[in-house]
Amino acid sequence: MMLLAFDLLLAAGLLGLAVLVVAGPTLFVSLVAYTVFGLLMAVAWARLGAPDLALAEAAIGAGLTGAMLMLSYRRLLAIRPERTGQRLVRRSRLALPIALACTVLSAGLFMALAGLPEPQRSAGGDALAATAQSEVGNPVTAVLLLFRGYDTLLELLVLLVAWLGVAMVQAQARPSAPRPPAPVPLLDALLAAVVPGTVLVGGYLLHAGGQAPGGAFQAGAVLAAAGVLMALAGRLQPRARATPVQAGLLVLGLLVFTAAGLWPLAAGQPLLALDGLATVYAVEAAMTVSIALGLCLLFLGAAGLGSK
Amino acid sequence: MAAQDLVWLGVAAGLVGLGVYGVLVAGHLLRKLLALNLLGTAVFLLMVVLGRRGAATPDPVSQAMVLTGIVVAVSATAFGLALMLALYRRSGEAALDDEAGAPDGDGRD
Amino acid sequence: MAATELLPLWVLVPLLAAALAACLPARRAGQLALAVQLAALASWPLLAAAFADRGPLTVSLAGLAPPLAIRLYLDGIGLLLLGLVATVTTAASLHALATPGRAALRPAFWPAWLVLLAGLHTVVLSFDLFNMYVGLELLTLAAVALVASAGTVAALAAAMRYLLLAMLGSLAWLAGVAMIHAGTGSLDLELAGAALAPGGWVSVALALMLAGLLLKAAVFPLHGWLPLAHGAAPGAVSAVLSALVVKAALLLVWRVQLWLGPAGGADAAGPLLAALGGAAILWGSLSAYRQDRLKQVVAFSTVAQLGYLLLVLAMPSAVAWQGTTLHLLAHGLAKAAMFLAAANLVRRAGDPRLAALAGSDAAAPVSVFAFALAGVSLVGLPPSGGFLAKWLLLQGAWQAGAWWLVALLLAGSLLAAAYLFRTLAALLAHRDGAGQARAGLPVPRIAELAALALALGAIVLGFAAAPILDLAALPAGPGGAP
Amino acid sequence: MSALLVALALLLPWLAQLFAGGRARIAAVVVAPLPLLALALLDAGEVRAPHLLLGLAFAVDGVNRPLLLLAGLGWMLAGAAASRVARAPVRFARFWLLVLAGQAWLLLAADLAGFYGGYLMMTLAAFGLVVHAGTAPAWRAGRVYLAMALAGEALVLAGVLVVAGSHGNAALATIAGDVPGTAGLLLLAGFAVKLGQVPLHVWLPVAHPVAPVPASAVLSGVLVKAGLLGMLRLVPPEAVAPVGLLALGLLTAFWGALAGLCQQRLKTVLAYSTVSQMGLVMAAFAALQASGPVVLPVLGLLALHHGLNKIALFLAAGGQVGASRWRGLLFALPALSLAGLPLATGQLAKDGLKSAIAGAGWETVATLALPASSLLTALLLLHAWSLARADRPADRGEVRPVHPAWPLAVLAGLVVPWAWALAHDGAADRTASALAAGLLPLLLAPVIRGALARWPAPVRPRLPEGDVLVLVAPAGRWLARLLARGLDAWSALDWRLPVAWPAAAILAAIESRLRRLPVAGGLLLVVALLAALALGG
Amino acid sequence: MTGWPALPLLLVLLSLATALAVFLAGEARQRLRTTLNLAAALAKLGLVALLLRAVAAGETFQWRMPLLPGLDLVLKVDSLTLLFTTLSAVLWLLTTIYAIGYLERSPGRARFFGFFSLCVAATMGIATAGNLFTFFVFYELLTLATWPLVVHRGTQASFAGGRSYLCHTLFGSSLFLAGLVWLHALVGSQDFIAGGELGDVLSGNEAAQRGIFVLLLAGMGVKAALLPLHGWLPKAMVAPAPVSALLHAVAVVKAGAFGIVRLVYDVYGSERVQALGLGHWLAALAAATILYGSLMALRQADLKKRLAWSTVSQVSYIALGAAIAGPLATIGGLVHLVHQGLMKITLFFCAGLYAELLGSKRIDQLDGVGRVMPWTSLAFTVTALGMIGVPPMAGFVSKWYLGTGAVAAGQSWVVGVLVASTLLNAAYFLPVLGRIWFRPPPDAWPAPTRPGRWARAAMLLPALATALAALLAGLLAGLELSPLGWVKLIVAREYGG
Repeated sequence: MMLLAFDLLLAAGLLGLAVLVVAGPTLFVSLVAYTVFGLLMAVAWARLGAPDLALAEAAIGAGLTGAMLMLSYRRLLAIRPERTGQRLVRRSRLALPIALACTVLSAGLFMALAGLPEPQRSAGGDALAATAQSEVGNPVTAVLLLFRGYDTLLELLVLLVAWLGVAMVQAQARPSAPRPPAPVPLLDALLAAVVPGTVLVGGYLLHAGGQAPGGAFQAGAVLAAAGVLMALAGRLQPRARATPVQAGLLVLGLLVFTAAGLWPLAAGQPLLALDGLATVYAVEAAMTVSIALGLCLLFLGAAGLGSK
Repeated sequence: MAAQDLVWLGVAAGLVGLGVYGVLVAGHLLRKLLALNLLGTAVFLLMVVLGRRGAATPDPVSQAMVLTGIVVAVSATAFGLALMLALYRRSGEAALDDEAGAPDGDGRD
Repeated sequence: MAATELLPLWVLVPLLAAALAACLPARRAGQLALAVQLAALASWPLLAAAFADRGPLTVSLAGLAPPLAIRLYLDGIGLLLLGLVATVTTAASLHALATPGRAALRPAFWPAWLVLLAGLHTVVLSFDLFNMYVGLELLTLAAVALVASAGTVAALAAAMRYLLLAMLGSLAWLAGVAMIHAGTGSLDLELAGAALAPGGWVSVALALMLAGLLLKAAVFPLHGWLPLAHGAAPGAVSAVLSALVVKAALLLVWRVQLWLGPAGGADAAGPLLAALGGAAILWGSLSAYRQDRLKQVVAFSTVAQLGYLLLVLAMPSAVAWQGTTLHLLAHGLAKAAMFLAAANLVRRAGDPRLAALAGSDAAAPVSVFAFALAGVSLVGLPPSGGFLAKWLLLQGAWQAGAWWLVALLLAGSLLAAAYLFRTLAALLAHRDGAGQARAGLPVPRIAELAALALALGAIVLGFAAAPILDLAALPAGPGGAP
Repeated sequence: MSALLVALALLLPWLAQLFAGGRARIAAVVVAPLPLLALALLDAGEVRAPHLLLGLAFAVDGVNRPLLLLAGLGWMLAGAAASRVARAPVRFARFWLLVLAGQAWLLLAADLAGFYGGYLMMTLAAFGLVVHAGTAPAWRAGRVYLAMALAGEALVLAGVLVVAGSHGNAALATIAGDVPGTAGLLLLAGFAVKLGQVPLHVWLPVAHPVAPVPASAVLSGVLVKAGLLGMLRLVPPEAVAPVGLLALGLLTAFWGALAGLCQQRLKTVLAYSTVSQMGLVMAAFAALQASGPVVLPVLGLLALHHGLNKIALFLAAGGQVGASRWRGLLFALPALSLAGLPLATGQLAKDGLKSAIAGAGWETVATLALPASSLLTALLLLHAWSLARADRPADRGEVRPVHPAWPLAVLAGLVVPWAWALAHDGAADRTASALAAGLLPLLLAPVIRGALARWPAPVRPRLPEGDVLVLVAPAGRWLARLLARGLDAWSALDWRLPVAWPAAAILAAIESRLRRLPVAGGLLLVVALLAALALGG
Repeated sequence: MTGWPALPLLLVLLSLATALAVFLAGEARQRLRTTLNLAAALAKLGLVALLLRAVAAGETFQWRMPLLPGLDLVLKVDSLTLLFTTLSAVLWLLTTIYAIGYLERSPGRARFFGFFSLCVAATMGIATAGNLFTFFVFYELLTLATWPLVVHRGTQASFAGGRSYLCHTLFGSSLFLAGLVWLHALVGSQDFIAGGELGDVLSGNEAAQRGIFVLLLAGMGVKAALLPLHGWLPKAMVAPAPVSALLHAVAVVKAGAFGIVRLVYDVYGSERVQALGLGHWLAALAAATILYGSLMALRQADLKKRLAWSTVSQVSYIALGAAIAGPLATIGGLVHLVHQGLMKITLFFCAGLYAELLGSKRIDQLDGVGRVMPWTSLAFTVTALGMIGVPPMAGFVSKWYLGTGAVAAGQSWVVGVLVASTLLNAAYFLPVLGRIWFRPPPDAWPAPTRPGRWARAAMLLPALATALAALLAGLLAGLELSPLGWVKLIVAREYGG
């Protein structure tokens, strides 16, 4: 009974924040609402019994995305200082009909979802059975790497192409002169404490991913957070053009995963059937590095730090 | 369908509606991107909730899909923001529906 | 055995190339891209041979059985689409490499190009609903990046609009997939199709999926973003976008209609989709006739020609499917040729407006000839692939007794002729003051030859249609499953 | 009759064209008709040329022999006089030879297509002669001539095609037998235009006077007879009742003479005399239709006699008859011959005609009508004589010498018909009484003339040339103008499709809305809804 | 027995190759282009001569290429094909010579001669087409190849002409395609067979046969300038003279007429057409076009426009011949296809000469031209009289056979139409002749030019050649080798006499 009340509370919170995000008085209010929404979402995932998702949501959804949006907002103001106080752009005349259509959509969706039948044999069941035989304990990691590795590989490519897009758009802006980092003792002390901690947490998540919730994505996200902190503090100087080393690290995950996928082909095994825990961990590590660097570069691009 | 599932389905459906509304109606591009993220999260919520109707833990395939979805969402948002900044820098407008923009480039692409 | 195992390579090779290209300087990345595409073009015959003797190919990745594993699937239309992709991208990349311009020199251009290629191959080969989602995402982000590469304000705005709408479409698709997955327990197209039983929720799921795809395929009335994006993008990019990317979404529409259709009642949506297709033909042609910029005319022509690909859903028969397949190929080749030629002409005249393009036949004769040849195929005048496609579609419509389709097909080609010859008249018009120098830049020979090669391909398709149609026997609906 | 001679007859006019430009123009013009004359004198025969056109055939037989003789002589005599044509002589010679070529082909043709070919070529080429003077009346006359000629030719073409429908391009001889009634009527009407029967005669008195002297001579003397040849060859007896033809002939005879009397110009009077003579020829033809080919020699004689004498008269008209007594005589002789002077062929021809008509059963006509027409002819020629005598140069100055062709023509007019009559015994044994009867009109004519002379000049009825034409012409012109205005109005109509292409503005407006995100998104939802309904339904 | 199959293909490819070679040769190399054109024209003439001898001996040539399952591209050479091919080949050679002279200094000649050869290739394709589908393919290619020629000058007027041309032809081709698809759906791919055997295949379905016939006729009618669809022809006169000469007097217009002949004799068969009662309708339509064309020609001030309207009227003779049952009318229609081609091309040559040398385009600018350009005017006069139907010339022969054929078939009203048309022809040609020969020349010509001696010869000789051909075609009609002789052979062999 208690759980139901908690769920209702959580639901109300989520919906309220969503309304605030969409129809908040000013942009800043929407941004803050979105960040809080991210956090609540992490709680929701935990509540729904999906620890991996909770971790990912917390690190990527709430953390990185929230920060990115906030910095983007600040960059907007920096580009055109004279337009800070301007009221929001006039709401479109079609607001009412679209609102109506959206409510119809929600209602229709809800009724459809409610009426969804229960399948006899589901892929999920097979996945759980298959994970039992494989060395990997955590079913999500098993699905991600062993059973549907193809999707994960493509997902890395999505990360790469997002970065390419950012680089494409960023390249057109004039690269800003690299500012020498001003020594801020308090900040240095904070960094000295936090950064090693995050690296440690990242390493643990990577290791635990095999058997328990965690894995490449979550570890990558945490490391990315560390990277972002360093960049914000001015320690890491983002250059407009990624150096070959940076690019190499970025695509490391992709290369290792593909190599691991193609290797069994030589031995006559079917493609992308990663054998043995060692390969899984190797791939996981490479992916973590790529994801971390990728997310970090994306953050810098999105926040417009790299350019004037 | 347990009561909890219905609640969460309701949340998911509501978020979908709000997300779509936000993307379409919000004037400022940043707010549109926010709404897009909302919509993404809503769909992921929908997948997980549908995944766990029977058993306590949602089936791993749904979770894997959502995980991939989250990464895709963050990539798309980052790219969207970068694009918005570039557009704002070049055109001074952070909104799309002005008619001023000439349909295509000045010929020297 | 070897061929089926090599199927995933069609995706992995461009993927690796993209990764490598990201680390290489722009010039080298371009050559790498060209090399990959030429390799694809060279290996296509092997794939065709394998397909010819063993019918549709299926590969289960990671050696597991569906519904858990992801399966790749290649049927007749998929094979031909791969061939088309290889041809068009090779020619387009030759054009981009040859044409000195800001876009192609950007470091991120060629890697994004390769990701686009990988995305296309993913979508064509994919047989798994979620895998299609990731493929569509790849396509969208790569396409948006390439559109933005033009660097102009219009390009950035168009890219932004394209991104937002495409993401909306993808999420609609994902919602539908989630429901199908939850309802049937499987993401595999065939198993999901088998397990589907007509019901209220299925209609909503399929409706969302179809709506998402129609938005990405820019079918009327959701085509608003296409003229902006394809108009603003660099020549080679708009060629690939118009000829291939929008077609990938349509391929998924066919897959949904064919595999989830019979069980899920999706074939009831056939007439609606065909009606939208018909409206697209009329609206696209009329708008194309009214444009005053060359690239806009070609972009709206895409909106119109895509309509033809949906008509088959109202009259599904062997002849109609053959016609649709042939139209897919002919339009791909012709539209790419037209966009490349248009880019050359606009570059040569230095002004995108039709009025300023007078006398182009003296300035860039090969491009005008390529444009005209491509136009001939688009309008469906005899010696071209477009004509045979129109012929087969007419036959299908006649046998299905769908008189409105016959009228629509004939009216469509008349309207297409209207805007083609109006444009040609503008190009051939007598340029007063031909003496003073043109404002534009010289067009490299290779760029013109690339356009001409594709245009000739569209014309030769008119003669070499028989072997191609044998390959594309009825797209393997559920009946054709291995 | 050798094939070579026929070929020569047909081709010589074309060869002569080469010399028309040079000094030997007159020689070429005179020599060109010689083969025709030779053919007329040699024996009959037929030549076939299957490869030419639709299978041409040429023949000389009883029907076209007199006309060949007339043509041969007439063209040579008039050709000689052509040297006197001052204005653009080369062009005149070229058209002259064209008309001759057409006439040669027409006379010799023995197949349907060939006959029509010659007929049409001759008609069109004659236009060149009519408008040769280049003056305004010449152009007007040319237009009238062409209009009437083309109308006639159209009727002939229709008739010929109908006939050919059943026979193909058969020889004229075989066709003469069964020509369908309608075709006969068409052909009759067509040839009647050429033969100048009332009311289709209006072009003749307008066209002939304006042409140069030799041209008028040939037009009146020889070309008019083409109509007769056509009727003889093609018009079957059952086409129109012979008595109807007779009435038409007599009407033309009287009308021609009366109208002639009201004219003031010599050449117009002569033209009207041709019209009236052709009326008599039509009467003879009616007799032939009624009583069969026995009348043929009479027709031949009549044609020959009229042709030669008319040529002589026209040559006289150009020769300033009033200048000397000798010229007066040269004018009087052919005139009297035409009027029917006994012992001259005129009277011979008239008696033949009288007996033929009587033979055909119309005694009253023979006894009453013919003498009256003879009287009128005499009066007309007397009127012509007075006009001719008035034609003397004002001052004594330039009197052109008499052209040798003139006396020769007069001689031919007197001698040749006799020779022809003797050769065809039928017409020779005239009794004395018939001769006396012939003299009567000649005596009466001066008496009546004297009576009429007192009639005051201004009151004397004066008819414009072409009499009926004056009424018809304005109607014709009005009709032409109406057609022209109608056609101009029609072609001025702009047939552009009235479809208003959707204005660019409307399209652009709707298109720009479709681009906006809210609209695009809204439409996405609408499409999703529609799809759901379609699927769910 | 069938001879070497590739011959019909060679006919088409020869001109196609020339077109490509000329395009690639580019604008500068004028001498190469001229030799290419002339060599190709002569080679084609040789090929046609070879074919003539072989087909006369009874051989037939056929080349087949499967395009789609159940649909072949067929090129076949039979006696009817050779009638049209010979005409095109001869006139292509002469027009090329004429065009070389005519366009001596004007720009865009590579483009002109390229599309020119393309048009001839299309015409050859139409002539040798073995079934309706192949016919349609080349029929459309002809539209494509002629449009650039019509708009060659690039001025607004030429584009207006081009637009009208396209509207009509593409509209017609849509109807043609609809009919073809309907026929194909019912009967499948049908080859042209003498006497046509569509009838017994579709015996039951009368309405379908009539519907298909009407649609196909509309498609052909556009290019054959039958009444409601004739509007484009006078407007297309903005094209340069060689284009008007070969295309609008011979290639395009004859393609339509040839199509009607194929449709009536080789697809349906003459008896079937009469049985369906379509013969009368077609005859009435053709007659109406004949009269309407002549009437409109009366009031045209521009010489080429008057000739264009005359073409509209004259081409319907062929349709009239096809519409009337019986061998005689067929002979008349078919032989007029050649005769009208010869005569009309001469008239356009002369019109081009007058316009190019003296700049006199309107009829009232032709006063006294006979004195200044005697030979051209002689050719003009001979052929004008031929058009009216004055005997020794070719026009008379075809009128004769049409008239006699109509009477033999019991439709005497056609004679009335023929006679009326003769009168109208006279009414609009004779005044022109009158001006040429009888009016004094003006003191100054509108735009006199003095092209080189070679150019004048290159323009004058073809005109005289075709005029002479028209005269001889009539005069020596009896010979076997004459057009009439060959047509008699066709009718005897193909349609059972």
